[in-house]
Amino acid sequence: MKNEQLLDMYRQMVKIRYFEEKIVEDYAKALVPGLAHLYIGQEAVAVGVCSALEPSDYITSTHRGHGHCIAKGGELDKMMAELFGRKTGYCKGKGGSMHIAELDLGILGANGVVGGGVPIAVGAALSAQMRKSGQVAVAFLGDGASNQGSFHEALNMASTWKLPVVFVCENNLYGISVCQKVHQNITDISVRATGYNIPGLTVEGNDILAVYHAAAEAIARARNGEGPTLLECKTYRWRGHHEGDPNQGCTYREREEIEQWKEKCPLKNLEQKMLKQGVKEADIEAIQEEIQQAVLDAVEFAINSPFPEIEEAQEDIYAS
Amino acid sequence: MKNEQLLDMYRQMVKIRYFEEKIVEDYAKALVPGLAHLYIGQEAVAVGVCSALEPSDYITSTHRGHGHCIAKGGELDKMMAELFGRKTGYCKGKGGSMHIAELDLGILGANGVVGGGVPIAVGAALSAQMRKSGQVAVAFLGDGASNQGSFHEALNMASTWKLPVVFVCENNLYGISVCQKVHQNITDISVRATGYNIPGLTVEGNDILAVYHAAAEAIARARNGEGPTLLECKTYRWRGHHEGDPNQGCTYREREEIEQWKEKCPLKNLEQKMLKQGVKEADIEAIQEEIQQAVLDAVEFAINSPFPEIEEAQEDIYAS
Amino acid sequence: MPDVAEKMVNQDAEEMVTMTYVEAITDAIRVEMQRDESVFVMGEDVGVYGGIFGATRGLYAEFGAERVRDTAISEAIIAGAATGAAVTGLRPVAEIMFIDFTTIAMDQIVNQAAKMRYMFGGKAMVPMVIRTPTGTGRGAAAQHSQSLEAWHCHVPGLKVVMPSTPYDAKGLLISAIRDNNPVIFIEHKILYATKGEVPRGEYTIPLSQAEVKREGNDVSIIATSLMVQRSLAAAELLEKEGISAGVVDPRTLYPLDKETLLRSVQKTNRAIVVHEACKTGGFGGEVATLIMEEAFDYLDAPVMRCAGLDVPIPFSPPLEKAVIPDENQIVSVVKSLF
Amino acid sequence: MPDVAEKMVNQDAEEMVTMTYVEAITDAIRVEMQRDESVFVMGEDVGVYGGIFGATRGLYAEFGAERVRDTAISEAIIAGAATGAAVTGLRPVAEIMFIDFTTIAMDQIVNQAAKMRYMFGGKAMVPMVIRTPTGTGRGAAAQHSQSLEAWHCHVPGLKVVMPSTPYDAKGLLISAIRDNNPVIFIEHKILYATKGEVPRGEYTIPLSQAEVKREGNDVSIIATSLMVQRSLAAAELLEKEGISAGVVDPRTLYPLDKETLLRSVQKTNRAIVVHEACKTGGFGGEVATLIMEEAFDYLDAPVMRCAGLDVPIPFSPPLEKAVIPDENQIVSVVKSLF
Ligand SMILES: Cc1ncc(C[n+]2csc(CCOP(=O)(O)OP(=O)(O)O)c2C)c(N)n1
Ligand SMILES: Cc1ncc(C[n+]2csc(CCOP(=O)(O)OP(=O)(O)O)c2C)c(N)n1
Ligand SMILES: [Mg+2]
Ligand SMILES: [Mg+2]
Repeated sequence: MKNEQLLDMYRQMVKIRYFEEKIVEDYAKALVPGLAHLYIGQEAVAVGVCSALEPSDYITSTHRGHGHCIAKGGELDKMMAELFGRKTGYCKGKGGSMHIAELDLGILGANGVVGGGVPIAVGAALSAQMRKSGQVAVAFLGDGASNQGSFHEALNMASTWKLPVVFVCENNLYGISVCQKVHQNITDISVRATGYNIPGLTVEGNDILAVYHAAAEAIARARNGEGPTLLECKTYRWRGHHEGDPNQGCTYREREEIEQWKEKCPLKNLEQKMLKQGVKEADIEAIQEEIQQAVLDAVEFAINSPFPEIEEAQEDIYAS
Repeated sequence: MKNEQLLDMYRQMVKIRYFEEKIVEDYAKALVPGLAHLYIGQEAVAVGVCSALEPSDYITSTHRGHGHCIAKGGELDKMMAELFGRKTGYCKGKGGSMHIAELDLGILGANGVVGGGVPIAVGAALSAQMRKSGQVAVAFLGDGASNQGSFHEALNMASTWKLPVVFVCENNLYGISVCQKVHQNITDISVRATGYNIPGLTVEGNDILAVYHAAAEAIARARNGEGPTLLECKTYRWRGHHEGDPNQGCTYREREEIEQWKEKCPLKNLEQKMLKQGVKEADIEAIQEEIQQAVLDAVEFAINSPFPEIEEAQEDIYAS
Repeated sequence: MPDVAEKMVNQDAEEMVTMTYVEAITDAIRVEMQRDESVFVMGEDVGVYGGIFGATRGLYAEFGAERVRDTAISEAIIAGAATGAAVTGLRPVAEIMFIDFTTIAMDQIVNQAAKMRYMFGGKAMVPMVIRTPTGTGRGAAAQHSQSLEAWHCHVPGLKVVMPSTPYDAKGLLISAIRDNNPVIFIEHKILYATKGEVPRGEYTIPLSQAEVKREGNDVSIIATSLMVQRSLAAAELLEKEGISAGVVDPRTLYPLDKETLLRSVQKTNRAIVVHEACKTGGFGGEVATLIMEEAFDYLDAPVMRCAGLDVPIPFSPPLEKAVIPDENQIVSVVKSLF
Repeated sequence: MPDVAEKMVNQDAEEMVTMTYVEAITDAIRVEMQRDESVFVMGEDVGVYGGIFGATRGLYAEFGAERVRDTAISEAIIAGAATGAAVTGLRPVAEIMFIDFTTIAMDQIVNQAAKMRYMFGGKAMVPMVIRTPTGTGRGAAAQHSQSLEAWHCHVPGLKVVMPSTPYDAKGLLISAIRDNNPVIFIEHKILYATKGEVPRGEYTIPLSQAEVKREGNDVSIIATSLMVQRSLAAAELLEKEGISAGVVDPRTLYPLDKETLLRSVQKTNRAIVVHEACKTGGFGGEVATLIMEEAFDYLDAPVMRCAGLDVPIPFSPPLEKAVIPDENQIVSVVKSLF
């Protein structure tokens, strides 16, 4: 892959990382109301997958959706404003962290319901197929979500109708406090593809190139009319389940485990690859500085934006 | 297997067959209100499985439940009375064909919801495990039901907790009018076991001995604490989806297909095996005559039973 | 019958034909599928079989498997895929075979489809219809006979329609399909076979517009679905006893046309609400309270409910019949107001 | 606080301790698990984590993984397995993490658990509790903040409980666990942290028994859950303006203790109903209609509702706050009756 492309992917990962790190701070300062489920540690999945998508393709996201939205083109200003509950946010402050959406970017919504977005991605893929638009849909979901009935029904429909959809399961080993072996009796979630006669594969989710290549192949298959794929990416969340989960979730997992996974940092992983390939350190640092500033600007934008007017609570319920 | 045992199984199959054939008549005479989904053609599954169960074991059944209930020990009189909506029926006439239940026989209910009984069987298995009672639960379900989210969630929980439950999927190739390849992109539903890391196997569902042996093994495993099994039995329903489905369902399937499956009649199959093994034809005929009479008696019983009193509509809602 | 000409949008529609309620439904879908290629049908057995109650009969032959899609038995994905298709430009008309099974799809209907537009700050449109049969009368027992419209009427973002005649069924369904919001379209199993005059071709009946099915001076009977027919029969009986009963059919239960209801009550000063669903927690409490809140001073008697008993639906025919209102019960509740 | 001694079933219980609403809930479960080994807990993150709101904190340590079971994220099987376990002799106390996700489990709750006894002709007992948090106040937006109790109150076979104080929470939850029917036990997120005096050890508060939380002569405020607290605050404000407002908490919404409500209204001749759920289709319509049906002649004014707006719950704090009733809104609805 060309340096340019790698740097682009890197930029996206840094955007997510810095954005989320800022949320850690701002959440602690009570600037971000509600729930914030951070994506730190999983950046390679969102960026690897979304880098293989066209702008017109669709994604459905999860409660842990900031990364997906940024990777699909979401602007930091509007994201931040939404998290702050401001009128200038992607959803005018009505949705918040768990409902960020931008149809023009193909983002069909983060989702507060675990497993809730998966059927919607299938519907979007059906729509693409029927409209012959050539679009592909990606459903992001967690290991926990892979136990929901909706996941099963979605894979069954997608397979039966050969829909252009890729199910990207981010196996970060926990659903809140419940570790994988307590919630399911399998190690590789990709084995579930067998039940629908579709390709299933597992990749190292912290290696963005592994994710990218696997996703690109699955997306190409989908676009070619060859149907869905279940792509599992093994990864880990560094923070607690949400900000407010005590000690980054150390009530139910070992600090050592977290440290081990931090060694596999997806950003460092790509940095090393880029340096090996001859990317200049200065270019990497320039991106870091650029994004650092962009995040500060986003906070500035959010903080200076007004809250919605009370009357707006009663708008936007029905389309005319 | 001993002749005696074979004849017992045969008796159960004949009970189901004759019972259902009588319903065909009585439904046409408008004696049976509501819906009647007949089991004719699938008898080897219910009887094969239930013959391997203890009386204290549990089953959950489906909308097509007469066969399961009879095989688990249901009495023809009370079954018939229930179908006729009479007070003497298993549910005092309040349940009808789709809700026959008898807790003392371990029958946790036929079920009007496709996939609805499967979680209940898992709960009964959990209860057996926690109470250390040694009981096993069997969930009967159709090929159509294997696409419900509840099926997925049930298998996942059963596998994770190693529950003593056997999922018996009667693949009769159709869910109402929708043939298997239109509703799922697999041929053997037993492949779905892979997704939960449990044994899955497919047997010839019209061969009662094949069903019995596979079921017995799965039940033994369950009883030994080795967890659940998904057992698929390939079979076919001879009648329409329900009485009232025109031409035995020939709007969506070929008459030829039906005839081919009739060749594989599960009763004939066992008759031949018994004759080969030296069972006397007279013993077989005696059973047929006995059951013929029993069915007539059941109708007599039902017809002479009163309908429930209007006031009973408001009873039995809450336990005190 | 209302003034038909007023609602015509198409010349064809001026010709009236007799059809059943279920045929009217099929006809509405056909008209819309012909007119708009983004409209498609999905559900269990909606294809070759034409739907378990025949509501999609003939559509598969006319439009093919691509636009008349048999699904697996998976109600959650039916609703969820419809939502995803709707928000990306199509107009799904999904069937859930019995309203009892919308229980399986409630997350997708309530948490996703109904709220998407709002949660997204007004950006999404979710033009989808979920058609589903309701009610008793077929001996189908507790899991196939419920009336659950009250739930759907408690979900901002949804629209809830319950037609009582073939004419209304067609005109309302066309409107529902053209509406840019998720609509739960609730059809009554017993009404399917009822006949009436229906315009050929396209015509629409606006959603959220109630209709006075019968004028009356002494009491307003506000009734839905099958109960409209029973209330009309009750009104005939009352007439003989010297009570002039009006019958008002909200047709769209949510959002509700309060004005038409209130106008009627302001004229008659007495009202009852009739529905098949269990009385407690049903639509009747909503309507009765609305009338009290907004027309208390007009009321000469409490607004009473005549509704299904608070029981699961029993199988046995005499019980099944006994648990929902008939003409005589309606008559006697009306008389209790005088 | 009612006469505690009257309700004691255990000597321990005479000693009062201060605890929060969530601690009272945990305590109720603990007491029952100690007393009856057929009681067990299941749900998402109920084990080591102690529940997302801490309602099962400490139970895993005390009773182990066998009786405090972390499940997968699969609400349908949580409810379904609870049903199967209950009908075969256990007493599951299942947690659904937010009431919004009961939407996923409605088939099992409504079509199976609630109807089983009836469909089986009175043979089954389904002693299970589904505990679930309700309401707004945490900025959790449209899919984590709903109030859906009205749905459950429309399902014969279910019981629906909504405690408003730590004392009630513990006594009602013990009753719910001992009840032989499926009970939906709805806890308010904002109440979790509120404190009150609670007896140590066992005691029960009968289901289907309302309580007058404050006596009043001029108006009855019938309120549920968090709104009880707000109504009490409103009553204080009204007092200053010379209006004596009684506050009645049904505690069990279904089956409802009509008598206590009616007795209050017969004394005050005026009533309002206050709840957090959307007004349309909510529990308020049911209560208001009941009062009208059974006490019309006592009413000097219509029974009015003060309820959540008919909107999905918005995220932004000022909007979230604006869409549900506060003291001042309650005061102004009360005043509108005079
Ligand atoms: C239907 C539903 N059940 C429960 C929850 C509460 N909840 C939010 S996130 C979560 C864990 C999800 O785990 P996973 O799918 O692995 O995603 P991760 O948080 O690990 O990214 C749970 C249980 C929910 N939001 N929706
Ligand atoms: C949840 C639900 N959806 C739809 C139906 C309507 N229905 C009744 S039986 C049936 C087909 C079931 O197919 P399968 O599971 O293969 O069982 P079979 O009828 O072949 O025995 C359908 C769709 C139902 N009863 N429940
Ligand atoms: Mg996870
Ligand atoms: Mg089948």
